[in-house]
Amino acid sequence: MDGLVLLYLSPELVLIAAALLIFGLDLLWRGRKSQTLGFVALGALVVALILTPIIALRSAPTLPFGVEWGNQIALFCGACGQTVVDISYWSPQQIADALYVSDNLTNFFRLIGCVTGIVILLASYEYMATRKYAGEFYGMFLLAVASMIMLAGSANLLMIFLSLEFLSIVSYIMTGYLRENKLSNEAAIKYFLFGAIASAVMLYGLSLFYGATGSLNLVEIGHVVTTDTNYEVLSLFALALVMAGIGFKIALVPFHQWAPDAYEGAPTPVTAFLSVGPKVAGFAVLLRLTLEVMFVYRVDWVILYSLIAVVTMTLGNVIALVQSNVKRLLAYSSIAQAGYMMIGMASISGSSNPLEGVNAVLIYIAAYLFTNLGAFLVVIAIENKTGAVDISQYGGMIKRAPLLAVLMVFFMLSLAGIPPTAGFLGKFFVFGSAVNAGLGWLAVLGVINSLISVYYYFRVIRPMFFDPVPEGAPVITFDPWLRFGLVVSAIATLLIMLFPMPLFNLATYGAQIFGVAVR
Amino acid sequence: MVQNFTLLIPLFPLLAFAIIALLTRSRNRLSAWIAILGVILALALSLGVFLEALAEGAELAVNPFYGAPIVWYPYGTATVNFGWLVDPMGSAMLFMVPTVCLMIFIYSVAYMRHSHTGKDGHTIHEDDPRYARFFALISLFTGSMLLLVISSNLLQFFIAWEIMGFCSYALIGFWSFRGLKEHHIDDAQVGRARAASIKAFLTTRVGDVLLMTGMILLFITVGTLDFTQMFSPDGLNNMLLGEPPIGALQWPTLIALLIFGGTVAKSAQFPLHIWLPDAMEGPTPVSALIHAATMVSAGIFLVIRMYPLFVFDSQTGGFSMQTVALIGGFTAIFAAVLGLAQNDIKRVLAFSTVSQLGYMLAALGIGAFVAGSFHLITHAFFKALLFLAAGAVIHAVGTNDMLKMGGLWRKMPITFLTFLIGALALMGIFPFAGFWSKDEILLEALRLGFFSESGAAPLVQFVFISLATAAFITALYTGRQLFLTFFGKPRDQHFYDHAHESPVTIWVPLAILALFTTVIGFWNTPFAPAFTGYVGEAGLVGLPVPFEHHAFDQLALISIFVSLGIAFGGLFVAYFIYGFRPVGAGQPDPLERLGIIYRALASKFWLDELYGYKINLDGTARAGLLVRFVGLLSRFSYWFDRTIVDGLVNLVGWFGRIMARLWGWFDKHVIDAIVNGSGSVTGEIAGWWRTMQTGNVQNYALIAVAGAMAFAILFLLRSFT
Amino acid sequence: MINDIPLNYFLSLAAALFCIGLFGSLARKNAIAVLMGIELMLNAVNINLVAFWRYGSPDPILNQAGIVFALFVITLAAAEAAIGLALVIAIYRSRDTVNVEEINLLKW
Amino acid sequence: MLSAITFLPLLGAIIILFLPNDNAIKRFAILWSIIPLALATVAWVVFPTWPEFTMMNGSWCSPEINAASLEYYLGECIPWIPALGIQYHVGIDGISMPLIWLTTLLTTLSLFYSARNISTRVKEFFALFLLLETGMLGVFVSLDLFLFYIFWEIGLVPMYFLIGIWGHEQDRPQYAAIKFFLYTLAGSVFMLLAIIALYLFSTPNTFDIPLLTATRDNSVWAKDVLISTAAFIGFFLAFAIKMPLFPFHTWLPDAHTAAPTAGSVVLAGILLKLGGYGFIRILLPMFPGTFNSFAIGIGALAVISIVYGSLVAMAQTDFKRLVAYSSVNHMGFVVLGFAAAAALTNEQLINPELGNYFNSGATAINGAVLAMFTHGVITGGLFFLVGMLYERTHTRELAQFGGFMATVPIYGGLLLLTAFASLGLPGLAGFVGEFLVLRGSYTTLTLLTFIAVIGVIFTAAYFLWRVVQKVLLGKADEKWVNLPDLRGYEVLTLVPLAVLMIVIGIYPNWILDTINAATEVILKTMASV
Repeated sequence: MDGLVLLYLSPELVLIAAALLIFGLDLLWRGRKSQTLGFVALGALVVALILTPIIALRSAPTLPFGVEWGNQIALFCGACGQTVVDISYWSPQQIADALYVSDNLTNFFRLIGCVTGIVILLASYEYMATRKYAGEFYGMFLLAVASMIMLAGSANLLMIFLSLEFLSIVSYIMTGYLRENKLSNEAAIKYFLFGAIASAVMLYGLSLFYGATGSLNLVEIGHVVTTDTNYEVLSLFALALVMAGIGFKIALVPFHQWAPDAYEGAPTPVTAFLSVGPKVAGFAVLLRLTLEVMFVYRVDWVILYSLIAVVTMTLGNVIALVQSNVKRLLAYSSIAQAGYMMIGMASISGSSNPLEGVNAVLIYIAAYLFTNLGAFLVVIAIENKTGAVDISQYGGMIKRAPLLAVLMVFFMLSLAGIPPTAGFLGKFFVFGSAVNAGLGWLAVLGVINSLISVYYYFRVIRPMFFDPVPEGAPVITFDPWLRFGLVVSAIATLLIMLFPMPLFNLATYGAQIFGVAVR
Repeated sequence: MVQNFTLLIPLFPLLAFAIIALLTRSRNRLSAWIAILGVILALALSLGVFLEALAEGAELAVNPFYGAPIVWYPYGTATVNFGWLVDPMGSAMLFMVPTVCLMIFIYSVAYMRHSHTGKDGHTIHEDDPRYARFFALISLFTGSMLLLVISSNLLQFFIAWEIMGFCSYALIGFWSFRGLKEHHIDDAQVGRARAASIKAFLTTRVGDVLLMTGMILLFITVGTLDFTQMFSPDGLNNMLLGEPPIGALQWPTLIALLIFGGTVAKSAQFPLHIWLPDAMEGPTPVSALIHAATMVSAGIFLVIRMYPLFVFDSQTGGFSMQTVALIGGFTAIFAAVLGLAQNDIKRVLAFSTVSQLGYMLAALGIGAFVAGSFHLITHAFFKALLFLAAGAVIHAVGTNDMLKMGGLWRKMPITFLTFLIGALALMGIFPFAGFWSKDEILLEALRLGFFSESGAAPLVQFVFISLATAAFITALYTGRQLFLTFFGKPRDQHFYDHAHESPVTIWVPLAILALFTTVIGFWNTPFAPAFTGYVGEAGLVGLPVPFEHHAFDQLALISIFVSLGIAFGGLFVAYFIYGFRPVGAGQPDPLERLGIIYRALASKFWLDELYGYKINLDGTARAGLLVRFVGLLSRFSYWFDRTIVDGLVNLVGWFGRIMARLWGWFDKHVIDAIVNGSGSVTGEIAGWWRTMQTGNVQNYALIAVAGAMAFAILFLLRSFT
Repeated sequence: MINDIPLNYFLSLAAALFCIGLFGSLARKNAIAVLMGIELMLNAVNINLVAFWRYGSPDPILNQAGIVFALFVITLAAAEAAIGLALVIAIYRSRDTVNVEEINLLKW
Repeated sequence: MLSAITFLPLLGAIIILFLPNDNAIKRFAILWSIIPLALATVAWVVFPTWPEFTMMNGSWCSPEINAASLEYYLGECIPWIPALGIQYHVGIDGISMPLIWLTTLLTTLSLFYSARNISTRVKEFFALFLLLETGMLGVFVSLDLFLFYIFWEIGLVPMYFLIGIWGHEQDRPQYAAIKFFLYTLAGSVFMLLAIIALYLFSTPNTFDIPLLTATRDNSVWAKDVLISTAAFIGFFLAFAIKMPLFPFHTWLPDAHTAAPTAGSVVLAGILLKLGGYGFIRILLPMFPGTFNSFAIGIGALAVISIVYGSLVAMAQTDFKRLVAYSSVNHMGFVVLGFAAAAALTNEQLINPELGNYFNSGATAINGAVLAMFTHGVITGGLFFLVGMLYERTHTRELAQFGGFMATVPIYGGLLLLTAFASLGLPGLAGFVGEFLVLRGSYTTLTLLTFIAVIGVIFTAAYFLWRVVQKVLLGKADEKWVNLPDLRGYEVLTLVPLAVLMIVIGIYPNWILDTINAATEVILKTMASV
């Protein structure tokens, strides 16, 4: 084993190690000083965040940050094949049975994961301060972030399955974190049952894939299906089953139904994580699968993706119209958002440069991340003080907490895709790539959907500004960490719009790893 | 030299308007004097220009005072310029307009003071509460009339024209609103004034729109609106270049008719004459100024200005001049007949105005340019005189109704005398102004219609007959007016007692106007046609052909006697009906014996009920059929907007919610059915999952698995095909 | 001996097992039974993987991916069962039921 | 300069957030809003010397863009998202200049008026208003479609809140606000798609308006009928809704009626103009061919707007609603003017023999742009007047009023002036634009213009019948016996508008001169060689 492996895996390793440390310390301190453990978790995330660019730079030390990140592969787990080779994905014939890669795409998702983790952690301090087992929560949370990153870096069916299960199991636990809360329990068990069935179905698909191609490595499978048409039927069948597992993570229709229930029942910081983490990681896997394995079947999956995109965004938006619980509303909203991302996925196919679609999806993911987290942070801040999660309880928020109200408007605008917000930029890229790919109709449906969505996003805003302050409603205060998180999300949401070049470059580098194999 | 300052003429009254409106509106007397000063300055400058023009003589017609220095707007690579243009007829107008205006201004100073009986029985004299406002508006009016007269550009002309329309609106509606403390007007009057003002504006607006259309088409076909350029040799010929717009109708005809549409409305010609009688709701000086002397004659002036176009049209075979003659001739007799049955002293004059304007148009239409123009000038003087005298009577008596007057000559001899002069002029009796001008017109009609070298023209014959008949009726109703008002016994003692001679500021203008009425006719007698030489000798701008003029001959002599005979005949009939046996108090008008004809006349042939709206004495108004139709259309449009257009939008707006419900329904019925169906297939009993949305996680999972299977099948189908 | 049994037999067995498991997990009311159904599905996958490894791999000794995968699946099934049971206990404590149909506070 | 004008209000809005009390906020907002007004005035005054400011020397954009935007003045250009060829590119010409000036003027007046009338949630109101100003100004200055779109949308949100929060309770302000928002957004999202399509199918790929116009005849998007038609429709929908053109107008009465006075003023005065500005800045120069083929249809919609708008206005009993519908009527003329210019064929544009057509097109565009400007002035004034009346009487039912000419003469005089300006009395501002549009459109859309002229009569009818007669004339009612006349600040608010109405009506050259310079350029770019 090469020593470099440790470096290439360092963000994940740091997170996992910190999680273990937290578990240990929590045991030692018997549940006290949970705040300190929270800071440990924060520290770990920050370290991981700092390590990511170092890894990227390590691969191309002569070039400054963000220009050319090189393409490094780290092979891991000797039992499954050869030891580490430093090799580019661009020469498929040399591929070994790689399990895990640390390439630009992984790095992109490392950044995404760490930022998600940090923001949610900032928001959960106050939430967790009054609740039991906070220490464990922080540990679990770090594991969730780590698993999310690992899912993004998996280059092997086995690794995909393992990371996915890792992420799932941690998510189940976090969802059911409020042990005495009926809703939390119910959410967790529903999430679990649904997830278990979905992953079993997916696993069946994976086994068929293995049977068809004799390999677990994505690139190798891609190589096989590209060169050999015999496996087309089996591969496509397997693919459909695999979609169930990934769709479950992303909450695509028709695999979405767990999401509203789980979002509503879970502790709100966890909901925030669920709405971003698994979804984002799911897209990472989907990207790898789409581009490396089944690009040759693009005629098929473009139909499928378009269909899913339309149904997902329409259903999410339409059902969100009648929701009154903010968390549930945001759940449906995030389903719809996944639908927009699927437009980007679908448009990977047709254009002369499929990487534009990848770009669009990655940018959308980043935009969505900050926006959605920001919205959830507002919900958390309000829930912390008042326990209110219903739209009708948000009356007069502009008086009670002007910052929250104003930022909520901003985040809602971003979710609806109205400039000058990151959400607009994301939609701009996604629709642009769709038009470019000759899927203009999809873009038209997308904008119609974003119109519908404005209605319910503004339903959240309306009582905040137009309704009077309810009798005896307290002024809402929140701790500086949460405020910091909010401000960070808001500024990021704004800056992504105003200065999109860094993000655009990041996404481009992330997309560069794919060499498209055409039959 | 003075000609270079022509553009300043309208400026003085406009300045007066601005000063009164902005600064001195609370100082009645001061405002009045500022207004009068404005007119005097304008008059002085106008007279300067007039005299300079006279010095130029007939040559002025082809080489007028002209300058267009003001760039009003640019369009593309060209510009539209404003400036001044004074030709002989314009200079005559410059003499007539400010003179008449000045008289009316002076008259108004006293007229706008009202007397009423206070609570303690004393007679109280006080200024009208809107005294300053009145002077501001008539200043604005005078200014725009002068601007119109000197306009070098049709667009400029049109702007002035429309501002006058606004003044007319505002002055007809002068008493259309009433504050809580204003007691000199009653509610009925308010209602009448309100309806009349709107009626006037909208009716003339119809004509304005036609005029504007014509103007724009002219602009497009000729390429300019500047009179001198338009009537330059190339200008009008440009019109023939384009494709004829509608069938056989050629451009010049269409444009001339559209422009004439403006005249029809402004000069109250049939069928758009309906507004003028109701316009008498304004104060009497306004009636004199706007609805008799000047503004309505602006319509005639428009035809005079555009005369080259009309001539050009008839030269190229169009029928616009015939139309002008036809409408003028018909209106002359039509309005005269209506004037017979009016009891309101001002309305009689209003109809006579309409009739006289018809005279002018008929003259212009048959090609008697000079005669028509001259009648325009003389008519302004004697009609202003008549109105002002009638106003003095109304002011003194306190009513408009002639049936309540009678025998007033004893009480107000000066007024009577001046009115008599005006009435004789109107009837066309020697030697007053109307005689000369009217005689000229009849002579021309006679000559062109019956003794023309190019054969008889039926239209001109019709015009002659109609005008001659109208002259007869004019004498008849004017005589009726004279006898009812000033002779016989007082029919209402209360009003009679109230009557008194007018104050000096009222009768002096009357006297001056009477003087003009007496002498102005000698400007153009058949023996010494100075006016004809000045205006007609050199033709017009762009029409440098002298208007045909005959020396005094036998026909002219015959014509003099014929017209005198007609006038005296009418007067005699009037005397026979009204003077010989005066109408007593409470007696009906002898004409009422005509029955249905009288009623038709009194209600103006029910035209108001057809396409205008009828204003009742009590201040209510009844919309005519056309107006009602528009109202209905409007309400229908609004209903359409609310229910259909907005309804569709709301449908889209609710689309989301409807969709949401649909999804719910879909879930409940369709998916449930599918689920149940699949349940029975697997041999299990239905009812495990009531609906997808009950929160049952197995339900969710089933959907998910079914979805995955559906995808798989989709793929498989794809692969097998 | 085992070579005499065609691959299809294994695959059919796995498919049948998978369907039974799927049916169980979708149809049973008791949460524990649902868990068992899921275990069945995972085991079906294991059969698949091992069979494919045995029949499909060019060199089963060198390339052990399938069998390793199966090992991981077994481990994971255990973890999943643990977490599932824990959740079932939790829900039983708070709601006194493990009937999946009755766990429906969260809906619409 | 342009950036300063555009972003100063935003800076002001941010500063307002930190100001302590209401009075300070009001005073600051008014004074601050004068700065852009002053800058805009300076920009206009130096108009004759503009060519010297064609493009700032420090332009960092590509030479093609610099070459394409020679006709735009006070330009600033900085690469923004180079990967997509998006520039921060601003610049103005004679068409945007008056509109910018009007925006700053109306904002200042609105703020000035609102300072006395808004007493609740002062901070939010003034901050939102300044934010709105930035959005509106941004649309007028931006020369990059991406930038254009962003500013276009920025204006929506403040307006939404202005209507929703400070709207009149009985008018369902929240419904009106969301209707306004959704409606406008519905149009603009399609514009977004059109913008994307233009970018993708242009060579070089760019969002730059001048560059797109310059390379139009060589680009795929213009050659391909399908793309250009689809993109045209996308843009057209956005602009038509904003204008608003029949049948997309129904958001307007609700929004106008519900909005607070200052909101209505800006809504009618500026926001509607954004649509018209889009026509002239994007549709005409970039899609002359497509527009040409749609010209008759769009002209027909415009004429329907004119006639139908006036008819519907006639049926109103609510003063403010009436004024709102009058906007539909008047904006119809604007669209008619643009449609008439678009109806010119390529030959008519380039053939010097047919110079008359060129000038007619110029007249139509000049008229339409001037009509936008004057409509802003006049309708702004009308909404102020309605608001002032409402402040006093707390009703807008026309049937309740009467005789105000006698009881409140100053108000009466100003209302009379504004109403007559609005119905197009020559000598006042409204006439000039209307006349020029009709003059221009008779050349190409003769029959439609004939019908439009009927609308002129109806316009006069409803203003006289409904506004002047019901409000000013008639007998004063006892219940308004203590109605106070306009106070000093109210008169001060209206005087600039009244002066503009008269000055433009009497002597429009000063503004048309500016507009005409730009119009010629646009007509020339419309012609493809």
